[in-house]
Amino acid sequence: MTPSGYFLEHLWLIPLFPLVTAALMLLIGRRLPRSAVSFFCVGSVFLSFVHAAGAVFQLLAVAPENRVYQQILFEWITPGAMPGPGGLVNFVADWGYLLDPLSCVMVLVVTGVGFLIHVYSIGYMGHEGGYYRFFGYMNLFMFSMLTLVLANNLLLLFVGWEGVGLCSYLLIGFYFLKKSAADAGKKAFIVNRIGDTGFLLGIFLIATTFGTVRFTSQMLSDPVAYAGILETLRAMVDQGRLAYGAPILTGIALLLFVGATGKSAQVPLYVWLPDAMEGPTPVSALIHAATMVTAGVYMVARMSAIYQLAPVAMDVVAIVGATTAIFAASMAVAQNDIKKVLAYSTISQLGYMFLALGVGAFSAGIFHLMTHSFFKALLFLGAGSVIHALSGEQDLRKMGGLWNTIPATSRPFLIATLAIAGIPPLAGFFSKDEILGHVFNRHNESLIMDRYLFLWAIGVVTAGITAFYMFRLFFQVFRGRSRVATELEEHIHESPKSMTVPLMILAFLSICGGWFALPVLWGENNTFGTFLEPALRGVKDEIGGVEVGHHTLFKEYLLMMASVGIATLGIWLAYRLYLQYPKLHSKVAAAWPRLHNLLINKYYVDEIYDALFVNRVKDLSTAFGVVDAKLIDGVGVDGAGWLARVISRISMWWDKWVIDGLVNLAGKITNGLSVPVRMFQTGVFSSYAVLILLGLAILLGYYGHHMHMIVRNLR
Amino acid sequence: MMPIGYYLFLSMALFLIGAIGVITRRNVIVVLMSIELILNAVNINLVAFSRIFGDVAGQVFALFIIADAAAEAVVGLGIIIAFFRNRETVLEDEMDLLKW
Amino acid sequence: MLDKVIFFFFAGVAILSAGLMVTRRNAIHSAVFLITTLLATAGIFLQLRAEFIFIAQIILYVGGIMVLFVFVIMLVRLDVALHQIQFSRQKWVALLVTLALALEVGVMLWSSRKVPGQGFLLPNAVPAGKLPPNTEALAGRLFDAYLLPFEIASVLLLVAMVGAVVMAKKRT
Amino acid sequence: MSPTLQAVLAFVQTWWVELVSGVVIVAVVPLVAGYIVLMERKLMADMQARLGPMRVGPHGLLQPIADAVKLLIKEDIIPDNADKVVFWIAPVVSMTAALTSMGAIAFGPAFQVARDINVGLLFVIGVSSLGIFGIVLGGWASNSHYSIMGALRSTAQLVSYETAAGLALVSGLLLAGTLKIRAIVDAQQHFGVWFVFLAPVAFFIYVVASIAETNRAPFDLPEAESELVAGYMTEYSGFRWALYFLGEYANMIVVGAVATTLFLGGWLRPFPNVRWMNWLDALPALFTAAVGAYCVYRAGKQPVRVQTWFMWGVALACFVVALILAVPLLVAPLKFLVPGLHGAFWFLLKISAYIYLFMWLRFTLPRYRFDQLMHLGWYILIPLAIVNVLAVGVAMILEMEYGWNRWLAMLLTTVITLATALFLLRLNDKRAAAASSAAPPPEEPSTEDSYAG
Amino acid sequence: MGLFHDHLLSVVLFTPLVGAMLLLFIPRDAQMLHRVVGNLFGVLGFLVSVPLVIHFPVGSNDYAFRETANWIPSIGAKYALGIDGITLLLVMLTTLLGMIAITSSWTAIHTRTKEYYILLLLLQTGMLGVFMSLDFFLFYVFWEVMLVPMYFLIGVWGSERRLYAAIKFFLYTLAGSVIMLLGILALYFNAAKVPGSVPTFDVPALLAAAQHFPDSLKVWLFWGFFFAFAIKVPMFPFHTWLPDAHTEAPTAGSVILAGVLLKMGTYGFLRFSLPLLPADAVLRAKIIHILILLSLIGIIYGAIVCLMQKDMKRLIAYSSVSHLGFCTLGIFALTPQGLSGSVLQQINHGISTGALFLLVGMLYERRHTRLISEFGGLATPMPNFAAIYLIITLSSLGMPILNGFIGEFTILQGAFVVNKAWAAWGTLGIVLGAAYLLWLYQRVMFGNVTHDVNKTLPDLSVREYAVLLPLVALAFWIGIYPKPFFAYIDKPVEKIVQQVNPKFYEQANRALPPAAPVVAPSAPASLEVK
Repeated sequence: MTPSGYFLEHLWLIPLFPLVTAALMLLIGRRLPRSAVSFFCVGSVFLSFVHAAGAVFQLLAVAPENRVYQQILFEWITPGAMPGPGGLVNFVADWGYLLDPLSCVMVLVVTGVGFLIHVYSIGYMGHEGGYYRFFGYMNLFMFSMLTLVLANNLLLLFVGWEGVGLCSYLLIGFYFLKKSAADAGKKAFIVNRIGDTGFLLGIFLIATTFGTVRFTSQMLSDPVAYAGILETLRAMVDQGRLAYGAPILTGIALLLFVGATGKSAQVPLYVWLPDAMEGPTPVSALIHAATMVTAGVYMVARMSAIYQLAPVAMDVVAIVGATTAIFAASMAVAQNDIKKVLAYSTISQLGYMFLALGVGAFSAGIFHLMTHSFFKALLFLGAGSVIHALSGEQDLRKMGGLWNTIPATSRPFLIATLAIAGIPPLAGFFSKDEILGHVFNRHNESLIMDRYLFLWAIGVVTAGITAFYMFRLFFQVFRGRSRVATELEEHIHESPKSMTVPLMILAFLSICGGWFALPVLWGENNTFGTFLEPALRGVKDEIGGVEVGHHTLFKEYLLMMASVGIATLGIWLAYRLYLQYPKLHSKVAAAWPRLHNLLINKYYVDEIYDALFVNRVKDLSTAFGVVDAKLIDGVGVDGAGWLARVISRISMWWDKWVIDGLVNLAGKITNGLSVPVRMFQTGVFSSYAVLILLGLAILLGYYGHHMHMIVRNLR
Repeated sequence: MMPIGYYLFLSMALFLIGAIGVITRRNVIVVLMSIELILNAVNINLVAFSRIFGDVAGQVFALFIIADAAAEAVVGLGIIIAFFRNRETVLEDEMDLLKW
Repeated sequence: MLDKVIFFFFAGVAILSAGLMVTRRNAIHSAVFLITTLLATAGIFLQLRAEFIFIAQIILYVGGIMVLFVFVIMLVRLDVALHQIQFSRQKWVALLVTLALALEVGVMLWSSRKVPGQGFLLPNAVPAGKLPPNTEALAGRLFDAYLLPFEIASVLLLVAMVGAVVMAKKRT
Repeated sequence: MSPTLQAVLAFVQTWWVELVSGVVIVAVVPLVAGYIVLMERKLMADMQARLGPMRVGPHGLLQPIADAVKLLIKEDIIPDNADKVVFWIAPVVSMTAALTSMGAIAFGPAFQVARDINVGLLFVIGVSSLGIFGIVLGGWASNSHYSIMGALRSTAQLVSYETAAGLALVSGLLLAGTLKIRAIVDAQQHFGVWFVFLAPVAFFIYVVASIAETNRAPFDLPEAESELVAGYMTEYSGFRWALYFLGEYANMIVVGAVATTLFLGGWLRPFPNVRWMNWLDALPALFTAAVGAYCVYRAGKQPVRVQTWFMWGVALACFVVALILAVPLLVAPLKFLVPGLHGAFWFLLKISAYIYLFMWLRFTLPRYRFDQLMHLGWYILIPLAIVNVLAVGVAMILEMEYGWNRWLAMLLTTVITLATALFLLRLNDKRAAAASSAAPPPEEPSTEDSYAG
Repeated sequence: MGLFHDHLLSVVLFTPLVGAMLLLFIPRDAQMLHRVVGNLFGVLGFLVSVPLVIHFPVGSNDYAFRETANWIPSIGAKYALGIDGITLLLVMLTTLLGMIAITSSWTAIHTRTKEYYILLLLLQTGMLGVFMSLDFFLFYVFWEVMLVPMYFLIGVWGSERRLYAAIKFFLYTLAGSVIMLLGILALYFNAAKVPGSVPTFDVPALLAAAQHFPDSLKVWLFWGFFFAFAIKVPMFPFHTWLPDAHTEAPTAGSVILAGVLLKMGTYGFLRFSLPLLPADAVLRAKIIHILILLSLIGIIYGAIVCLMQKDMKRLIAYSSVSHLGFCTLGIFALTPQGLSGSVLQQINHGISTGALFLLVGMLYERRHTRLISEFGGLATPMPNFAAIYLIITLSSLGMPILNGFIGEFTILQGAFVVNKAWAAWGTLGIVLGAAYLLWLYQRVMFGNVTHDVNKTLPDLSVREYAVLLPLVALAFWIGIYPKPFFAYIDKPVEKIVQQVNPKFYEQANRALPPAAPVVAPSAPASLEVK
């Protein structure tokens, strides 16, 4: 039985709703009242959500094996023939949508969280200028993101990929009057572009290797005509043309991962995300926490079949993920901007996800993606609410003691903080624990120390740091003595309902979101993993498959205790440093001034990048400009001119003395000869007439004897 | 019907008289008139032959010649007026701008 | 008979006044005699049954071109010219050349007459009474076979007109 | 009989009508011209509410003869510095040209000298235009500034307006499709309408141009007495002057005849094809008879007996003419004379009307300035005439190729041309306004300028 | 109708010329009339070209709408016109941009309007002639015809350094075209040497004849043509005329220059240079490598130089160097995708860069300066302008669902197939493209309004909308549904590749297992249920 139904057949409506309203906003939005803007934009996202949910339910109605729905709207890019795996193929990238378990998760997260954030934005942006523009961009983002997650081929995914990048650019630069905002937008776009080149090259490599960019040909009327990557890969593996660890697959996987590092802010391309906090807070929540930044994770998961065949790439993913996780977490410790802390936390959590992907625990990665989107969105929205309450103040050092002042914000915020710290039974605990468990399970127990153990250790340490800085944040904002500037103190107010209700819903999700995938040892089936399994299954189970299930109950508990313990340790440390002895943390900082400086300055990465790349490119630009002006124009063009002038001077000399001399000589000779001839040239025309007549007379005299012949021929 | 020789002789006479006028007279206007005379002599020939051959083509060309003569006279006289205005003379041996 | 009388009359007038035209000192007189010559030639055209050319000669040559000549002669006051030498220095050379030319042409004409069977009279000319109406015939030919030359001639006239205007215009 | 005599006789037998007509033209036209002058003076007097010449003959009817006698016996003055030959020849040229051109005019179907000349109308125009030489040569030969000025003006004027007149005629000729005088009139009979109604603009242009061509007021610049004494005729007196004078009036007759032939239906009576208007055939006889009767009526009122007799004589002559016109109508065997006689009557009547128009205009309109005259000719009449020719051509194509109604087509022509005329006039006004705003108009326009153009 | 149909190309070709002729007769001071007539014929020029699209036989292998008439029979020069899918697109681009360029000049030009419109129309005829002619002689004539009006447009209506720019432009291009003339003559005489051949300038015939030339000759011919086209494109070391010419030209001139004139070079490469590549594989590979190297240098170099520009037009001009580098990269990849992408990218570049120049021109009209530092924060007074500018910027930097992406993607894919490194270097251009264009956008549009003058700048007028919106619409069309455009290009490109790089198809065909589906290793049934 194949999936069908209204919602599936109208899958294309899901991205279309926001697109229509986005176009509406950007064309005539300025003339619409705010209420209409809110109605249209939030309504369209809601419609998308309803359609998405409907589609998911209709997909769930069929057997797990058949849970794929794919529709091709039209052929999009048809540039002609290219060599494919089996000869010449006509390369076609279509505009089509694919709904399988993986995209189900994504589409629900995107539309659901997106809807909540939209609702939140009504309140948050209520007093900002450019309301229509904000919602227009947001809806455009929704369209792009939905295109990304629903795309049935890599190229369309790339459309969404670039689209979300664009919207990110626009939304980061929403306060375009601020230079820092505009700069941050530009930085985000360009850094993303760097990743995109890798992605694009990966697409090329996929296209040339498989002759197609379509993910799968499942559920298409003619799977032969519409080849899919998955099927082709499987066929090629079957034929022995590609093997486990084939260099080309590694290449593809690495190139795609470059794209993922850009979009998902991994080392070394994470630098744009902290800056991106210049955008309005809902944007940070939606784009830079819940959805867009997870696109890289989604994409890697989507291409899991290839990654599973590329162990080197997997390792790279895992290592990069782990590095990012601890690196970003360490930077979060020293930040004083509430949003920056959250931004680094996001990077760190994304690192977690990649760690999961890198060890082959794709479903765990996606699971963490989902839970993270709940609690991180909640954190951002809560932070937004705090900022809103403090009339725009973002510095942690100027907050404190808000626990009871804004209860509707602070309670959910605590839940989210607990969730991200990994305290059971909140969502973060389950997802993080699953990841750590998978990492640990890859550990070859015959070795004392192998890379997986090391990665696991990093993960655990990161979990501790995470708990520490999150509670540092929490304590500094909500507990302790108020450090709020006095003139702001009296203006502190709870946010409107439109902002707090989404917080509560998200808090609920942060609590319960993890229960989809209760650990096996609790006697539960991993529902989430099972659901995703068909979509993430590799082409061959036996090769590169993830060895799951070697854990014992004991080990499982041990691991859990370890992670919970270290989280508790982090919380305790934060409590000590920031709540119990508020002066202590500065002493600690003073004790290690270098480390502190390093952390405060984010390891000087931006500066290093500036010095290494940005300024070099600028120098190069200046140099090339000089090359153009001096070398090509100066030496080449002007040189040619100069050469021409020199030659002309030489030839002038030659002309003057040699050629002209000869000419003059000839002229003088002619002049001399002309003296007798000149006699006839009187300048008086009658003398010429005489000559003409004379000539006539001579001619007639000469030919006269023919005259009778001429006359005879008169008839 | 007159034999054509008469016309040819007449034409020749007018032509030669015109030619004499062109080459001997000093007054440019008279020279121009002499040229007109020459053209006229040609016309006589054309019309006479046209009559002999019973073909109006000759007359067509005579007509063209008349038009041409008109054009020539107009331009010539224009030049003379311009010249007279500048030089106060119409004597052709004072018009030696051709010799440079 | 009548033809002959008419021809000789007009031919005589033409040659005589042509000679006078060339020799008169006064340009106006020359013009008058040229007019006479042209009118006489027009008579010859009429005698040749070329009525249209006849009237064209009168209207264009006499009524148009010659008026122009007279006009110009009057404009350029030639009182001074009257007292100058009217013939150029080369007149004897010129006469000699012309006479030589006349002699040659005469000899040729005369000699060609002596070719047996090739008199001056071409016997197959259409008698005067049976000629088609001259104007119509001419027009038919002009606007049919010679349309392009006709148009070119009109352009020529236009150019001449513009040229004359430009040249004779006072520079302001 | 000698062959020469025989030939002469044969010649006379063949060509007697032409000879007679020629003789009549040469003999009668001067007389007629004299009487035209008389008529002019009388009309002028009438319009100025006075009597005019009354002394010589009854109502001054013999005045022309007296004038002629006076001129003939007057002293013939030739200025000292004049070019005698040219001075002598110029008036003759003027007169000759006018009279010769009359040779091709058909005064009625019967009376014509150059009967089947192929280029009829062109001949008339061409030869009459030779009269200009008389003027210009006379002006030059007089060796007087006034004369030469007048001659130059006259030349410029004639050359300019000949173009307009010629183009106007072309419009009519397009309709007629022939140059032959008779054929033109026949064409109008065939059409059943005078061409003046089909091409009114052309007729108007021709009227204006012909006035200018005959050097008559309001275009009598060459002989404007206030400016140039008498123009080219300043130095002339006596008989030579008379010749000029005759030439001028003969020219009037010629242009009148041309206009009549081409535009006013020639010798056709009004409505020539309309049968119920046939009573008009009787009109000539009745008209002359009426004139005779009037003379009889006036005879009794003459103060002097001689004049009474004279009046009676005139009346008698009128009656004779009336009889001559009437008899062929009534007597069947003489019927063949009708077209000729009646045609001549109508033709002369129309010419008279035309000349009357000239006079009327002369008495009514003030004289033009020379640059205005040139302006009118070159900037308005010639463009208008060109447009008219084109429009008539288009109209004829519309009629012949597309079967349009002739009247409609011609109406279109007229409208187009009139629109053009309006446009030209507006343009003219604009230019004049621009000129006047740019620089104040010169008090006395230098005449030299106008010649050069 | 018959006449119109049979001579469709001539009609399209000479409609602007008729307009120019008509303008000749309009008095000098009737400026409004010049504008009206100029615009009328600009629009008419586009309208008469629309039937080309309607009647074009898509998928035909030969030239369509052919017209042939003897011109100079003694040397075999003919008046031969014809277009294929590639030229159809270029012709349509020309007529469209011609119309837009003329319309955009309504308020921009106040001096010598008559000559201005005459030259623009003449230029359009020249450009169309270059694209349409199927006769080398005619081609060369139009090639030169094109040069002169542009020279005057820059030299008369340009900005401060116009004379320098005009002369530079003229000399550069003339130098190239003279070498090309030598090439044409060499081609002509060498083809005429073949016994039994009739001397002809016919393009297909000569190029077919050239296939039998010895390689040494072909190399010479290739380089001969190369210079003309490389200068026109312009490829890397010959590009310095472009910034000057673009910067100094009036807006319409820049639009035409960027939109169409540069395409002459790429078109020339496609049509004339490729068939002249030598047959010997090693030699050919050498040449191709040089050209690809130059293209890549052009891409990166142009993009990097953009970063330091202070003048908006200059920046866009250098971006043209970069974009045209993509076009040449696609061409010399010698794969169907590379060529298709290159053609499409030419169209795209015409649209986006043309629109960019229009936008800058509109700013210039308002402020009479092009310095980036003179602007800033324009998004506040001119929101609509900023929005369209953004769309065009995005189209230029290759944002998907806008046109630039399709072209760049296809080109890079075509290059990738041949050599992965080429595409890798090419993608660097995309990154830099985003950098300089967004930086420009930021400096011009974002931030506070830094100059008080800019606070009151009027937003787009209706006419300016009318000028820009067709281009925006086209950008979206090509970005979202480029299939019709590919359909026009497919066949001609296939023809070219088969002629130039037959190995591409041979190889592929050999690799194809006989009578087997391209990809069907396992049964479909097993694919569905797993």
